[in-house]
Amino acid sequence: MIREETVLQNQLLDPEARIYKLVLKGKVAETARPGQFVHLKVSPTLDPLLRRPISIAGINRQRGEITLYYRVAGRGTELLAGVREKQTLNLIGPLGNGFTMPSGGELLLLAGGIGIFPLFSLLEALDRTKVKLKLLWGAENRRFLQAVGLKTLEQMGVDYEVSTLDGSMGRQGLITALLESYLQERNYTIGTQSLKFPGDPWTKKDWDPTGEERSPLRAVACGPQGMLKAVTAICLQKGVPIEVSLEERMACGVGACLGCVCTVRGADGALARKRVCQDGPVFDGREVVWDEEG
Amino acid sequence: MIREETVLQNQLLDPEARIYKLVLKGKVAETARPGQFVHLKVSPTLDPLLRRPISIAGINRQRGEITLYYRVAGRGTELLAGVREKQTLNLIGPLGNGFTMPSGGELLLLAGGIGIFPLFSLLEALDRTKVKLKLLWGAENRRFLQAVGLKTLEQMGVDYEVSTLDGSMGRQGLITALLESYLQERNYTIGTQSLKFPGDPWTKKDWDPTGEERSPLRAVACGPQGMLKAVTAICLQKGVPIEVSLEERMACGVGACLGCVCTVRGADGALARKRVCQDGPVFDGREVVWDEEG
Amino acid sequence: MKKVDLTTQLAGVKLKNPVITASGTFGFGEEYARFYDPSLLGAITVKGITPLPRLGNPVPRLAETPSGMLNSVGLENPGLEAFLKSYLPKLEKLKTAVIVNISGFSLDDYALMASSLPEDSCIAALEVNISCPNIKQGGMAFGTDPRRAEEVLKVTRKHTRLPLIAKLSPNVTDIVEMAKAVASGGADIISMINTLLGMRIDIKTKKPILANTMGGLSGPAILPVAVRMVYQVYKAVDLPIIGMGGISSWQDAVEFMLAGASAVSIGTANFVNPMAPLEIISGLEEYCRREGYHSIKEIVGLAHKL
Amino acid sequence: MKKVDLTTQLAGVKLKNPVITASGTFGFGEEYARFYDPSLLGAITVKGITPLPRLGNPVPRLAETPSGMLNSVGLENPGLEAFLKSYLPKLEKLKTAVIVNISGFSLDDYALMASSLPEDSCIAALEVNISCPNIKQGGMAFGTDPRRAEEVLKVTRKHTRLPLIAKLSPNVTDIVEMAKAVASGGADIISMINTLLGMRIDIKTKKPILANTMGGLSGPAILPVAVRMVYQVYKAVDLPIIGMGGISSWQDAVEFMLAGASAVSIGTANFVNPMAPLEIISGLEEYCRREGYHSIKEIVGLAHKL
Ligand SMILES: Cc1cc2nc3c(=O)[nH]c(=O)nc-3n(C[C@H](O)[C@H](O)[C@H](O)COP(=O)(O)OP(=O)(O)OC[C@H]3O[C@@H](n4cnc5c(N)ncnc54)[C@H](O)[C@@H]3O)c2cc1C
Ligand SMILES: Cc1cc2nc3c(=O)[nH]c(=O)nc-3n(C[C@H](O)[C@H](O)[C@H](O)COP(=O)(O)OP(=O)(O)OC[C@H]3O[C@@H](n4cnc5c(N)ncnc54)[C@H](O)[C@@H]3O)c2cc1C
Ligand SMILES: Cc1cc2nc3c(=O)[nH]c(=O)nc-3n(C[C@H](O)[C@H](O)[C@H](O)COP(=O)(O)O)c2cc1C
Ligand SMILES: Cc1cc2nc3c(=O)[nH]c(=O)nc-3n(C[C@H](O)[C@H](O)[C@H](O)COP(=O)(O)O)c2cc1C
Ligand code: FES
Ligand code: FES
Repeated sequence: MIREETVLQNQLLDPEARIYKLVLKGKVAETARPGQFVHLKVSPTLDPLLRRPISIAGINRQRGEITLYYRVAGRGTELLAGVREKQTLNLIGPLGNGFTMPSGGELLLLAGGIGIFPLFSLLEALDRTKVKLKLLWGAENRRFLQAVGLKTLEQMGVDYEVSTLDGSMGRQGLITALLESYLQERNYTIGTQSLKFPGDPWTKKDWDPTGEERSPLRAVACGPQGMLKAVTAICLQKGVPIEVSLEERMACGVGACLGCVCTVRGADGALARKRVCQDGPVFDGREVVWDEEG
Repeated sequence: MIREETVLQNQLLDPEARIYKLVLKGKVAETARPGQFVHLKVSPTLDPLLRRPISIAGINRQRGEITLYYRVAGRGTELLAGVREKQTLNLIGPLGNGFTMPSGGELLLLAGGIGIFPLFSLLEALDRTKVKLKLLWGAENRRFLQAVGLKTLEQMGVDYEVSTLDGSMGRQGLITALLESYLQERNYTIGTQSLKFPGDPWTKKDWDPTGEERSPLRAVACGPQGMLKAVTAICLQKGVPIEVSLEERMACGVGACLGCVCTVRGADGALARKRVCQDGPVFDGREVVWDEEG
Repeated sequence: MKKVDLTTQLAGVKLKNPVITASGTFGFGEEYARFYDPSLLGAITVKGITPLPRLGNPVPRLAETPSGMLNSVGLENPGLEAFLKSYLPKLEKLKTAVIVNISGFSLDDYALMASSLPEDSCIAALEVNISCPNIKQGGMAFGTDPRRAEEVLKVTRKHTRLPLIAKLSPNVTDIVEMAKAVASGGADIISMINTLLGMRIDIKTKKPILANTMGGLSGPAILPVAVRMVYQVYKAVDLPIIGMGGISSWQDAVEFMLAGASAVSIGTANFVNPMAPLEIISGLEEYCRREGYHSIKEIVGLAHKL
Repeated sequence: MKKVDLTTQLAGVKLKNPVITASGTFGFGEEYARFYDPSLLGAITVKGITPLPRLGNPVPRLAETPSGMLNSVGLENPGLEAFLKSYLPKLEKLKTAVIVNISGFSLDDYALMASSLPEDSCIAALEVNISCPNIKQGGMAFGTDPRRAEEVLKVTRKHTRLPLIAKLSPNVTDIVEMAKAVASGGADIISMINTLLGMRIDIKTKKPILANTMGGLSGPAILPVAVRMVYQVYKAVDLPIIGMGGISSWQDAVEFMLAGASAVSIGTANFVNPMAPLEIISGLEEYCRREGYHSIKEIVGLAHKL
């Protein structure tokens, strides 16, 4: 689980948003699943002290390679940007639960900004002959979208729509608008009633299109917390099951420190905590309590 | 004074004693004098926090290069050993006073172990057509001597004798024995009386062979504190003026923190402190009080 | 090469080696089992338990600091009942000495927990936490007032025959006074230090980073404060000490033992290097061998003697 | 682009900007003049002065710690007389506000220094050091007992009309109590924090690294403790605060000001990066500009307001 992986590539993709692509060779690829993350040591010294969690955005089992994308956000990612090819990086992983992998039906991917990164690995892994895919992606502007992933999406032949805050590409505005019109256009006879928790206990069936399926459509979302909260509300209200990938500040990454918790409503209706690193980062949208008072 | 210098070479000389040669290109060479040091930042992060003082062992003004030699002693020098060619190192320097440069007479260089390093720059800079040179060097064993500097000494054509603790080269034992027999053999009619401080106030004359010189022989010593104390006692007792290069733990390196002091006896006979970084590292052997009670 | 004797005796508590994992940094012993077998450790200390379950503080609960970190977990724990029912049986299977860290908001809380935790299980000792900086009542207040600290120990003492470890807070003017107080309250062992109270502010939002405003500072940054306190208490109080605070290497562990700790506890370092406790065990052994000691006990307090 | 007003007012003391250099880390103002003109600073604080000259402690006086350092200089200084004769005239020429840090072993010592330091010179204020951990009598003892701290301030107050800065020690259970004590003793300004008491042991020699055994911990490692204390005192006491403790970047300085400091002092960071104070001045200006503040005063204490 603790590994030294070799840096094959550490390349600046977008100088303005300072986004890098990092390709590592090692053992993580053997067992990694989409939605999991690695916990990276960015300095051999005692400062910065803590590891940094980064989602696994690509898994090439044959070549033993994983791909990560990261944005330079502070001191740790700044140091990461200075790492050169052939150096090794110490990491713990793969960690976390990963996305539920559907084997049929339609999957709606909702990405906000750099929330696209973990979704890449899901896109890669899905059997698209069986699962219908649609991606909605909201971001700042065209430059960001182009630098970060449009080409990858096109190469993969993914059906996508985008929205930008400044209107420089796709629809102007937030991804919520994109999502609402998408659901409206499709006029899904999906969930006849809104999904909530408790009283609507989570069952595996929701994700099993071969069973007696209420909704052939399911969603997976990754992005800033405000966006996740909003898209979750919309999806659940329309009866569309949704999984969200959460972020929280982490220390251990393995469930020991209780630093990274989120609040959930248990089956008994009471509030409880789950650990984003160990019980997540992917959670059923119905159980997440976005505001502790809620 | 604060500089980014480019690493031209960072080469392991002795794998057992872990001694490296580091060549830097930049502005320090323009003004550096033998006996001065540079204060190196070994990590871009906040840990290790403090700079590390390393003597300037070679100065090539034409090429703008300085040479340092260092032993891996702990965390800081360990990080230094990992620095690669073409990287830059942040340093402050040149710092300290440096050796007095004689223009005639005979200079006896006394080196203990890695104390040879700062003496290299003195050897290089002296006009050997005017100053007669003799080097005595005490170390652990032959391997160390060969790895660290014998070749350099031979290339320079320096007249030297060595002693080793294990007898694997030169005389077995300490440099003090070497020094005592050297002084005896030469049967110097040098100082007719022993030199001390106060009562024998330091005058520039001691170092000026063109003046009315009591002693044509002077000494310069660098090495561990115990060795410095011992050779100073011998030299002063024989009336040979001696300069010693001291080491002390440093923070600022520029005289501001009072962390690196040594104790001296002032002209008035009272104890006082001097700062090794700013008032030294080179001191008149007569003024240094080796044990504070002394 | 002769084997070095790493066994350690703390009051009545026998440990196979002096390396313990610190409360709140090692979950309930299972989390790090994916890295190594916890039975290799001298002991593990579980997260602080309170009589009732606690959700703890809201997030953000963590902030990084130079060579350290702040946490404001706020004693999130399943509560005494769930601990006994769901966690203790699993701990029993780890085959290692378990120290249960107990926290309370009143003297009655400590009494309840002391009387409820079984004396004939894997529980080797109770660590009486009077130093948690992250809860409003109780917690650190007990740990910064010598009389109240003594009272907590006295009450706890009455309700159990298990060895008692008093865990001291460093947020005091005089650590020796606190150590003497818990000693006279009946502590068998002293563990120190808990976290230093600290805070950070986000310069973008202009608000404290931690939802709870302040939190406990741990990690290498606090090591020199911890070593100093262990040294002071060793000199003044005749109880065995479990030293902790910023230990991340075997060299650090040696430093604590030379200062006077009979055992050491590893906290924040687990997060950075999960293998740290094992590396420290073998480093300690190697140090003793190289320096010619037959037993790890010989190095305890040496810095006072030479 | 409008210029940001960096001028700062601390009680009666006007500074051209809020960046000061900390006592004991900036010599007598000359040492760093090779790097930049000290008149660019808001003020400089000189090394602690005592009535008589002091040799200070033996070496080693320094030990490195994770993101920090220990010092046990022990108030080496030329004494009051030599300060007045040889140092003050040179300070006068630096054309910058000078804060003189005074330390004593008795109330009389403080009285003597307060009455001897001229009120009509470059001296802008006296910083009453009741928090030096490196001397045996006096020093920190004054700074850890609220009544004695109040007395020191009262006595000093009687003997000078210069503004008084009380420098607090962090080695206390309750920093707010100490701040209230010096306020009622007549302090005009509070500066905080001095160093935390710490120690390190050399695992080869098995002895404390510092000849004086313990020393004062400074540098980035202590920043979260310092920010917390500034925040607490700002909330409770109505005096301007000079914040310090581990500041090494403008971001750190902003953090202290948001917590409630009206000015900041740079200590250990000078050793690592001599240009740090100037970089911090321009970083503060740039931050205000970017965030839309016209005066640096607007950010003081913001973390309490939002
Ligand atoms: C499960 C998970 C997956 C992630 N995947 C990615 C990814 O694929 N690409 C990417 O660019 N970023 C990702 N992030 C966010 C990334 O971890 C932070 O941007 C990074 O830790 C910031 O470190 P820093 O030193 O640059 O910033 P600093 O602000 O200097 O960090 C200080 C501390 O705060 C923590 N921190 C700061 N921002 C965040 C944040 N947004 N989330 C969590 N911790 C934070 C850091 O880990 C560190 O402990 C992920 C976060 C989580 C929890
Ligand atoms: C003026 C001067 C010139 C020097 N020149 C050389 C040289 O040319 N080559 C060389 O190999 N070494 C030289 N040294 C010693 C060198 O500075 C130390 O070996 C080095 O700082 C050790 O750092 P570290 O991080 O590896 O060890 P650590 O033990 O991890 O260092 C911890 C702290 O102690 C200090 N420290 C440890 N040992 C010493 C020491 N012997 N002297 C001073 N500070 C120490 C470090 O600077 C640091 O602050 C010189 C020292 C001085 C004062
Ligand atoms: C995330 C976290 C949670 C903690 N929880 C507890 C706790 O519940 N009870 C307790 O006594 N100490 C707790 N501590 C304190 C540690 O046990 C230890 O005393 C402290 O962290 C210093 O050691 P370190 O620097 O090695 O981490 C906690 C520390 C951390 C970092
Ligand atoms: C080497 C050194 C000497 C110091 N001397 C004094 C002093 O004489 N008087 C004083 O009040 N503080 C003294 N201090 C404390 C500093 O002024 C400052 O309060 C402390 O170092 C915290 O700030 P920093 O972390 O930025 O260094 C000294 C600090 C250091 C590192
Ligand atoms: S980061 Fe420690 S529990 Fe999640
Ligand atoms: S290292 Fe600061 S005075 Fe010499």
